[in-house]
Amino acid sequence: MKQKRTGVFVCHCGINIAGTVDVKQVAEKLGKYEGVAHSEEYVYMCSDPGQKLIVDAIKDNKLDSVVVACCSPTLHETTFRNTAETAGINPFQCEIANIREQCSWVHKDMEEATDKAVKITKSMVEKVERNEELEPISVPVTRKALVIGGGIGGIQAALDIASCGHEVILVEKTPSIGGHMIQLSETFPTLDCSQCILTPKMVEVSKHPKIKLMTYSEIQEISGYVGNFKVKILQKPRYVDPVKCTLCDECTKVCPIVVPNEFDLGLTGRRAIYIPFPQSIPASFTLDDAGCPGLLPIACGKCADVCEPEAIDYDQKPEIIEEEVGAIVIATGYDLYEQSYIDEYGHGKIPDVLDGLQFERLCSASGPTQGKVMRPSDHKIPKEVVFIQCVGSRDPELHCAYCSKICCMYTAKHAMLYKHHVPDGQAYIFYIDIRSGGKGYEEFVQRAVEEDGVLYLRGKVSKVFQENGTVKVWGVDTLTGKDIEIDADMVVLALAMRPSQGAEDLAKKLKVATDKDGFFAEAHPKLKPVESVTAGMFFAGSAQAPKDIPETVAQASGAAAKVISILSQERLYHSPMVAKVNPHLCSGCGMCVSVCPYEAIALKDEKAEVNEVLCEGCGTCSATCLRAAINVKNITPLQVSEMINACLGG
Amino acid sequence: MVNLEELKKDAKRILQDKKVKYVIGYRRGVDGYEAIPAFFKAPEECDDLVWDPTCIHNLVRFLRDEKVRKDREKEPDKRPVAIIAKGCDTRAINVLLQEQYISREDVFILGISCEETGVIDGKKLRKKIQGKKIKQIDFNGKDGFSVITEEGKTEVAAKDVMAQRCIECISNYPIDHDIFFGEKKKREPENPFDSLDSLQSMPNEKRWAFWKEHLEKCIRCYACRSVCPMCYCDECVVDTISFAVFADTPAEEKANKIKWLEKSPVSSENFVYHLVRAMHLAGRCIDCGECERVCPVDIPLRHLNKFLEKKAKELFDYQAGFDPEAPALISSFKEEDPEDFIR
Amino acid sequence: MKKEFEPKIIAFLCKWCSSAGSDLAGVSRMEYPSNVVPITVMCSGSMSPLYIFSAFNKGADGVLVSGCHPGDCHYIKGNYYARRRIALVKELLQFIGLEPERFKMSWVSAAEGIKYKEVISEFVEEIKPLGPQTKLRREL
Amino acid sequence: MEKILQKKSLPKWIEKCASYHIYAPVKKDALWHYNIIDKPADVQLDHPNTVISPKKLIFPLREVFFEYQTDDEDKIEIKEKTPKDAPSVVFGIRPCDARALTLTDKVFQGDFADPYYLKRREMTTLVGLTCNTPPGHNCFCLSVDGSPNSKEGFDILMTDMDDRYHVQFLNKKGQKLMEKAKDLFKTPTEKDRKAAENIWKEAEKKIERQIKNIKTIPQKLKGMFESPLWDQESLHCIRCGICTYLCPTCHCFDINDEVLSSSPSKGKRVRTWDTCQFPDFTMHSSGHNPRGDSASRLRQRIMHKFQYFVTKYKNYQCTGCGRCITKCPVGIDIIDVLEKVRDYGS
Repeated sequence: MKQKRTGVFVCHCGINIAGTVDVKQVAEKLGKYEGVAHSEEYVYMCSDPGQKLIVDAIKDNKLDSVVVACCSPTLHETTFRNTAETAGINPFQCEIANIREQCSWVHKDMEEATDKAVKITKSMVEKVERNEELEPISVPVTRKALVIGGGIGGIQAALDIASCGHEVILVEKTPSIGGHMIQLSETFPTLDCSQCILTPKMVEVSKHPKIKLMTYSEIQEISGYVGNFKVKILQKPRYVDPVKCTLCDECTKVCPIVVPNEFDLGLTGRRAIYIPFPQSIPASFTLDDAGCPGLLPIACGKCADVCEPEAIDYDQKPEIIEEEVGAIVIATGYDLYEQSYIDEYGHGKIPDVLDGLQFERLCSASGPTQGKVMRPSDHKIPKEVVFIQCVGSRDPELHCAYCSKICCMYTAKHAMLYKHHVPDGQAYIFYIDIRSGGKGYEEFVQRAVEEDGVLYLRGKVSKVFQENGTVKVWGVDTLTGKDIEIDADMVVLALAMRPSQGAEDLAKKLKVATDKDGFFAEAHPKLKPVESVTAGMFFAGSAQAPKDIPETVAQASGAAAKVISILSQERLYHSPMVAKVNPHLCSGCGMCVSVCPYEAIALKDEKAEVNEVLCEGCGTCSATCLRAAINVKNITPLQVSEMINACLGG
Repeated sequence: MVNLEELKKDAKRILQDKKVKYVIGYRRGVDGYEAIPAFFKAPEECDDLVWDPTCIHNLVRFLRDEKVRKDREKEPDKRPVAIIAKGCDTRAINVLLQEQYISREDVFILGISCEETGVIDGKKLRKKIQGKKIKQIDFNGKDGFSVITEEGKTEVAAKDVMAQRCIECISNYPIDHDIFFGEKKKREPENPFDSLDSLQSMPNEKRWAFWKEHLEKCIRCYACRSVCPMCYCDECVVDTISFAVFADTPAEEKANKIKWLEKSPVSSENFVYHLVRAMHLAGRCIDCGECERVCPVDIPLRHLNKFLEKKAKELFDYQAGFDPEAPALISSFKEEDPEDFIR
Repeated sequence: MKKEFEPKIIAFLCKWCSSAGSDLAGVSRMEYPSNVVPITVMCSGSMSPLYIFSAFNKGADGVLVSGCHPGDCHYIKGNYYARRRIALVKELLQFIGLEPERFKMSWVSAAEGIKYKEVISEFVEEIKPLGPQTKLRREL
Repeated sequence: MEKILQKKSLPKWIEKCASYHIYAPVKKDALWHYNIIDKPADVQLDHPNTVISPKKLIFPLREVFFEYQTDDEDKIEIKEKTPKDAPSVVFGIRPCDARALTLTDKVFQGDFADPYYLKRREMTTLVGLTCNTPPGHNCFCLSVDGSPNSKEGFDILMTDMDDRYHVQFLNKKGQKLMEKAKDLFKTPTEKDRKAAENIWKEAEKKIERQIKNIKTIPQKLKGMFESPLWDQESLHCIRCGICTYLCPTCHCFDINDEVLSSSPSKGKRVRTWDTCQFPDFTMHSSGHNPRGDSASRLRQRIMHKFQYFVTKYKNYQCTGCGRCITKCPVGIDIIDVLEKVRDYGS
């Protein structure tokens, strides 16, 4: 015997449903189904009159539950649950029977489609019959944000969030914020100086009262849920007290150790104790214990001897700092595809074959050559320079399947910058296609060709190798079909962008999904481009996909807005469709505890206990439980067994 | 060779010293040769203790009753229960520990090695001596016994009457114990899944016919369930009513007991019952073979569990009852678990 | 002439991938046989073997369980547990002599409308020649 | 009426009974079951007793009472399912099992006459076989007012005499069966009679087990409801249904509606066997179970057979077939229990 008075409302969706499903028949059949107290059909249930019709029917027929047979629940579940609520019944007493996406749109035969629609709708009547009334679970919000990554994306997001008065923790794994943008010389399409526009923002971050900057730090562990994440951050020892350090630079003079300088991508060297670049934030030296001959003063200790302010402390230890935050922005950026992977271009072993970032450093006023373009091998001014696009990109067989998006533009910029430095030189660009979508981008490329006489060659380079002091480039111009051989002085590779090192590892800690290429996966490609599938975590910049600066900044502000919308609330509401334990049946075996992906279950006096706030309601526990002692509310085994029967036309 | 007198002595001692509540062991049945489960509460009772290859029962099953009894008592006696356990039985104990159904302090294990002979399959023995009335069996001799019937003495080789599961045994001596009896000499099976080969090599329809013929016989006496040390659920899918019913249980919860299958002993329902049971025991069954032994209509139930045991080993390299700390088969996974069956 | 046998099939779809994938198939107006009636569960990890046995017992000619690809589970790892459990169920059903074609598992992501259509169409085609499933079906 | 039937003529006789469904013990693997027979030659009658008693033919494991269906207008249509008018004959029944049916008759004809049981009973002719081939090791029919040659409950009783059968036709129902093949049956000579009587005497000697002074037990039991004996004797009971399901006299049943959903439009009302050994047997909807433990269930089994039934019907509800002893997974032996009851306190 059915206990409830269920109302069934069948939507025509114009002809979207009615075209292949005999909606009248569905409404009729359901009207006769046990437990259904009222059944009718209407052309657009989601329209205002449609919703009003539902409200009235609920009141007139004293309905206590509702099934709307219409489009996918992903579209109008919320709509109709609100409708039900306005009519005074608990929103969780409203279920959607998807007879459009899963029925009318995929079948042609009216009879078959109608029969299936009836089964689907009946199964939802069976489900709703056994739905509990539920209230959303409310959770207090920790009004503090975590931003991971101190590049332009992270910086922008941090500033936007902080400017709304919310506290922000900005975590950067290197000794200074700035990211890749600080390495760039000039930016397309305006050619303004990258550092000149970034450093003010960096300073703003360091000065902002609401931003807690943690450089040389990494995320170690994250637990919790939207509104209430618990984060453990590893503060690596920098052995130099940023407050005491006066940047006098005496230490580097005495440091015996020289290692390649990351900031210049190995074009120059640095000491074990160093400052990444003059405008570093925080403005402090760092002692790289990887390079340092052991932190034993007996072994070396020269830097400490010469340090006037005694800022150096060899005894610093790694520190774990625990923080609680309400939302997280992931802005871990990108790294370049390994040159060494590209066999045909010399495995990155040819000194005068550079990658894009190295070339940026060469052109940069703060670079190793103070902006003079000289080739690394012999400091000769290169007269013939070949730029190669799509190196590693758009190559599903060997390398990355995707397009790295920004290479067309920065290569054009590189060629242009080169011409500005070496007006009498010749720049060649090998390309597959030119993708210059974006404000002022196409004009920029044209300018490179027309004003700076950059020579674009459509085709791929087959081989790059050294021969008597030059770098030989073999390629083919697919437009003329001619083989091309260039004795270049220098070759610049536009290497693919890939997720930054450690992103994969971080994704696991954050329990955020990544796509096939290792970039962070957005919740919806169109409608949720900055959200992750995990509530409360958002993306900014090329951590999610290759982006240029304006896009990154835009997404960062978008992510910030999302974060602010969370932090600006007193409490958050969480789906109450969570697991529920029947203590009488639970034998305390703890299997549910070990399968729960959210550590939402714990054993208390030999019985399982669910933390409703942590539980996402996946039901893995219920399938694992040997004694059926744990079920997810409103999708219980009883409901499923009744739905099975209804679906089989029982 | 297990020294029965030693066993009796130790059993008496632990009872004497009040170290244990009672001893679950074996004594001689009325028929005069088969052992049956027995509970020894007083030291003097231990003179009736027996150990020989007719001690086929998996006594771990009785820890279920002990637990229920204990939960009922207001001030339960916290002392452990001593239990005589063969290799397979100790694996059963490990599974119960793994599932935190009991804790190690609850049991005092008198571990006994099955050594060469394993235990004997009564059906095989009766067949061997053509159903003659057995008066007594002399078990001395590690690879043969002499059976005394009304028509005199017959010598039978141990391997001829050894239970199939002993022939396929991978743990012929206890892996955990408080006191150990006999010798730790491994008896490696030629093929631990021997009895499955013929079935698995059958064509699908033939295998179906095999199972249909057998499962149609099931009368749902639930002896398989009752004898199984792992079947400790308060409430079973096959029960028509809810057992976890208490003063505070709302009427609808009682009414909402799901009827996954009917009580009727008809083919379809019997299949569902035995399928559910097999899945329920996946990664838990330790092949004590009790379900098959007790089945009054000789359904080869062991094959079902044995098959899943084999698959667990093949697909997931999992074996039940060897490590009480390990995660259970179905509450764990490996990223490289096979998925070639998935579209 | 006698009408061709139309199998009754139940598809258990996880909410986040496979059900969304079937929605996409709908949005893209892909046509496939109507024999399959979907039941949306939260996660393939919530699939109790009982649901599968019960579906056959209540008269299903075929049962499909579909979830997110490994690594893409909305609940991080539910589908890994499902994969293990379902593997055993599949083996067991075959062992007792049910036609292996009648029970299937698939990974269908929210982006794989086409795959959903293919899986369903193939499944129906595979089951048709087998005729009605009577081995586990309860007589009523 | 006594007759002699040559063994080789048995199949001929059975052939003549074609208008009946023929049942007889058939060997499957190691066990014997009463099955329907299509080839008369399959009736061998050289069997020890079957694992499940022939009660299953009269009181089947599953009996559909009726089927029902509701239409859209909630009209309910009910189809009665009383057993068909098809006569059947069962060969080879052992005296203990036939006596058992006379006991279950008392129950099913009692306060309420059970149409399903009685119809089957009426349609079935029981052809017995005395136990002169060695009986089971656990047979004790003599102790419970039975005998290996008992005629009780039979329509026909046969005795194996090597190349011939001594056949007694005990009533009309039985004679009807003889009519089918009159000429196969010869009148026994005095020698035959002597031989038969001799066999019967010998058969009684072959019964190995017995319970002395069983008569005292019903009275004794009256005072033993609270006895600790039940605890002792049931400690190792695993609470399966074997003893009662294999018992030819146990007759408890459960009635369920077989439906596909909890709000069904159609279903069947079905009777299945049930047993006092199952936890749900006396479970109350409150959750209280007056027979919650093994002790009370063993007590119920013994009390019912040797106290309540005796009080009500003047018989033990046990015919000494020994199945419960032979098949008990843990060697609980009803004779042993009864002797302990008998000697309790003395």
